[in-house]
Amino acid sequence: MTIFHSCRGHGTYLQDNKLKASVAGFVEKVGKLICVKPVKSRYNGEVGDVVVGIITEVGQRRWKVDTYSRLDSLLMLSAVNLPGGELRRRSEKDELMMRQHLTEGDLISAEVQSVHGDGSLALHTRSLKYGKLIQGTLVTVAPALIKRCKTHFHNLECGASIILGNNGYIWISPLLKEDAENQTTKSDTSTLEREIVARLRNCIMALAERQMLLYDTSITYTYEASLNYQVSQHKK
Amino acid sequence: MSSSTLSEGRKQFIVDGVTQDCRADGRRCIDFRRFQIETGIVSNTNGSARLRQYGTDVLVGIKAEIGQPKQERSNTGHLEFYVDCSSYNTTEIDGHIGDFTTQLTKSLERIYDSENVLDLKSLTIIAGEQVWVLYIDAVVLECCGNLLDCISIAVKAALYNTRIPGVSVNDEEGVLELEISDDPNDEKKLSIDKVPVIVSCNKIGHRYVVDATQEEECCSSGRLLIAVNDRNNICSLQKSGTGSLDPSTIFEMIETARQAAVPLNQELLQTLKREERSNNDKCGFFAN
Amino acid sequence: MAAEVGNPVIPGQRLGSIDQFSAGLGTYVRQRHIYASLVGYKDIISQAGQLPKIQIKTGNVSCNLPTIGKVVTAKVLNVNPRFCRVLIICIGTTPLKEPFKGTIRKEDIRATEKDKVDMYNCFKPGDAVLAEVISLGDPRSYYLSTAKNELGVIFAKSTAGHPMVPISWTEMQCPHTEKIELRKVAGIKYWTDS
Amino acid sequence: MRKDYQLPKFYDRLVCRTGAVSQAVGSAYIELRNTKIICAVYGPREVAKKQEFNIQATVACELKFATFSCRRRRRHIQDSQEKEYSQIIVQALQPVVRLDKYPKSQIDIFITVLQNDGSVLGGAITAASVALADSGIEIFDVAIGCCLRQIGDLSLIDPTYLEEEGRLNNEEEDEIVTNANVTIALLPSLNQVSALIMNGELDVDSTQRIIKDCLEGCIRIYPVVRECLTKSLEEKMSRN
Repeated sequence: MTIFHSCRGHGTYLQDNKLKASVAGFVEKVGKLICVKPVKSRYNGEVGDVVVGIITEVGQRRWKVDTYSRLDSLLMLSAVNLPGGELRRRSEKDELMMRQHLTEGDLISAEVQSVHGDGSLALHTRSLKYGKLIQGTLVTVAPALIKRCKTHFHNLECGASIILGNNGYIWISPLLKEDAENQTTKSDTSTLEREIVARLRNCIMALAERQMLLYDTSITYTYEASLNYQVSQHKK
Repeated sequence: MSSSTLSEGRKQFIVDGVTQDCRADGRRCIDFRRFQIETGIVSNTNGSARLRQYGTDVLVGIKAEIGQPKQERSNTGHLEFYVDCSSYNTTEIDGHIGDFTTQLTKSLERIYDSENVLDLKSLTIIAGEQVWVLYIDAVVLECCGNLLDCISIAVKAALYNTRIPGVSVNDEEGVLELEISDDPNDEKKLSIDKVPVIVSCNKIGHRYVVDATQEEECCSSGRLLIAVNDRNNICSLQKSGTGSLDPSTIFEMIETARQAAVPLNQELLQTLKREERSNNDKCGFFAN
Repeated sequence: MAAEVGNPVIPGQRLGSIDQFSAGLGTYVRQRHIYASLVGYKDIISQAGQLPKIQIKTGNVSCNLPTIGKVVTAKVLNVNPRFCRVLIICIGTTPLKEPFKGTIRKEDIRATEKDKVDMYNCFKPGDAVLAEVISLGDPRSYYLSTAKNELGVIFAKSTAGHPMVPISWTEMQCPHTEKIELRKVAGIKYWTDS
Repeated sequence: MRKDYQLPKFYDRLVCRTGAVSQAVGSAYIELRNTKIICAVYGPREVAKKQEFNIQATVACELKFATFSCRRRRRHIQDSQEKEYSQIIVQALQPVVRLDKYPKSQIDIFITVLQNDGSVLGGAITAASVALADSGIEIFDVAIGCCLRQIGDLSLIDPTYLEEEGRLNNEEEDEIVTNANVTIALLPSLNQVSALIMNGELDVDSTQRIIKDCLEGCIRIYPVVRECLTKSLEEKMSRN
């Protein structure tokens, strides 16, 4: 591909003025920009993406969050709603209370606030729908399989709520009780709800294995298709 | 899976699931996951087997070599085990990979410890001097919990697939000389009807589950490895994990493992026989 | 068969039930009963208004760890503009068999004008410091603070090598060379009653 | 072969003493007929290699056979059997120590087998928990370890090396006799099993019988350990 009328995007490199692909994937041409989008790769986030992350380290006024991207993302203490919901400057006491709020291994849903120079993401959870995830299971799929759509929080009518993180982490949990605004109390899920969550988990894994695009309608159709099998007979 | 430590909320969700007898992937407490097994897929071994379960992938190769017998058991052959899991090095066992390998290797050795598991006497060539030594090596490619069960099943399949060449001993004027014949029809097979299979029960909350996934193993307080052979005898027991078990739970676990092992052993034998008869072309590593 | 008062008990021995006693030092509660968790003598302290407390009197000193709120003595290892590393050598008055690492952050040195603190005028490597544990900190070290008047440097050597005498809560003087060095000195309370 | 096959009424084979290593925080010396084991406990001290923040204490154990302790000389570096024994002892003592009392710290247990004449694992577990009790580290219960060897229908508590490895001398080569070794660590007052190792082929109900016998053995050892600990307490109190 001669160089003079196009410019280089992601996934390509220049060699004796010929543009060559450096990853295996689909070529995307936007105006003069040519880039190659790999099929299976780590998540490189854009501002505004909804992601599900796992806290890996509690540091000085910030948490390190694993979002299946090349570098761990950062969640600043200033980018989090304080437990009481008050809005004030973060004092030193908050710093010491960080571990009470979020510790290693905790799961959070967050939004990408900005992308740093080296590609690592800054997250924020400053809205009521984001925060700590308590009751439910996590499924990891390739980030490319998650279809970008308007909302990534779905309450499926089969009785479970799903968060499709753009970074390939999908959180399935029983329907949030209306009153528990953010679920800190330990609500006991009934067996029926638990079976729905398990069935959903198996459906998503089956879809992901066949490299099918994941969005709420594709998942609901698979769920209905799986209804005539007993949950415990699933392949997984 | 990404991080090794589960958060309290997710552990509680799994423990509640087990008490309601509906686990994270829908299975009941005594359900196994399906696995596929293939034998004879690595050419220059005397016997090999590969076992694939969702998330777990183990390859076992057995090579027979002629060597000196051990001092205390001079007239029988012996087995050497090694489990190599360098390729599966997730975060939770980094750093102390050595201990993990020792633990697996020693657990395997313990099952084959008593003489009447395998007919080791048939492995002797010249009593006291030359015996067959079976090097049994397992390579763990991928693991999603329940590793020892998969390894023990794969080892049993590989032993079934093992062919040991016949050896003729001729001694010209006192010099013993071994001559290994390579025509296939006078090879020896090993009888594996007394070879046990490990069933591990993990104690989660107040109940215990069979064939636990990686997350379930993270929130299990104690684990009992029970080796059961075709004659429903217990060949070895080992409690591992950082919690403690009630004696009554231990007896219950042994009983469940014995019942669970019966269909497991039979199904394994049938698939091995079926595969041996059909000996169609092996799809090997291409089937995903 | 709860053990009577005064006779020796070993860990795991039942001491009493929860509704007659409350659990004290060296005991734990399991299924409404109090059990011993140390080797020692069982003794009961009656408390005004509450249930009498069972505790274990042990022979040797019970091993302790830097816990939040305890005052510790530490030796300064190295100093840098943001924090200084110390080695905790004894907790309260009991020396430790093995030291623990600690860190005093810049904002934990003084209660007043926190940002105008210059670390090099507060501590020098080799000083002995009295500090209070404020958090378990990160995996590498505990977080300490000297933000109270009675906390700070209690022993320092001058560049000439002689132990110095404090003349104010920020200056210490070497008796031989009369050179004044800046330190964050522990308050007068410590000097008078030592 | 030993005459006293059954469980002796009064258990007199185990002798133990605390305070064997002076600079250790807690230490114990155990003699099980001819098996001699010494154990030292250090800690709670700083964790050597720092990974992630650990709100609980970690227990580490290192068991080593002295090179001269067995029939055949052992090498200096830890071989796989010693590593395995160390792991089993860590798993046996982890549920016993009150880990939340000592955050971010490590408790090191060093065990050296001076003379090996059978049932080493059982003796090592008892030695380690006596040393822990002596060290003033809070523990829920004193773990008692006990080995049992089953040959045919004989069950021998705390077998010697000969009995552990050997066979009945009148047993012909090919006659298959059930012989099994089992080692159990019991927490007597919590009535929980914190370590269980068995090898050798047995059917289910004789497995249960063997485990019950071995638990019975642990219960017999408990009073000896209690008496040793109280004696060492009185010595300590009389000293200071």
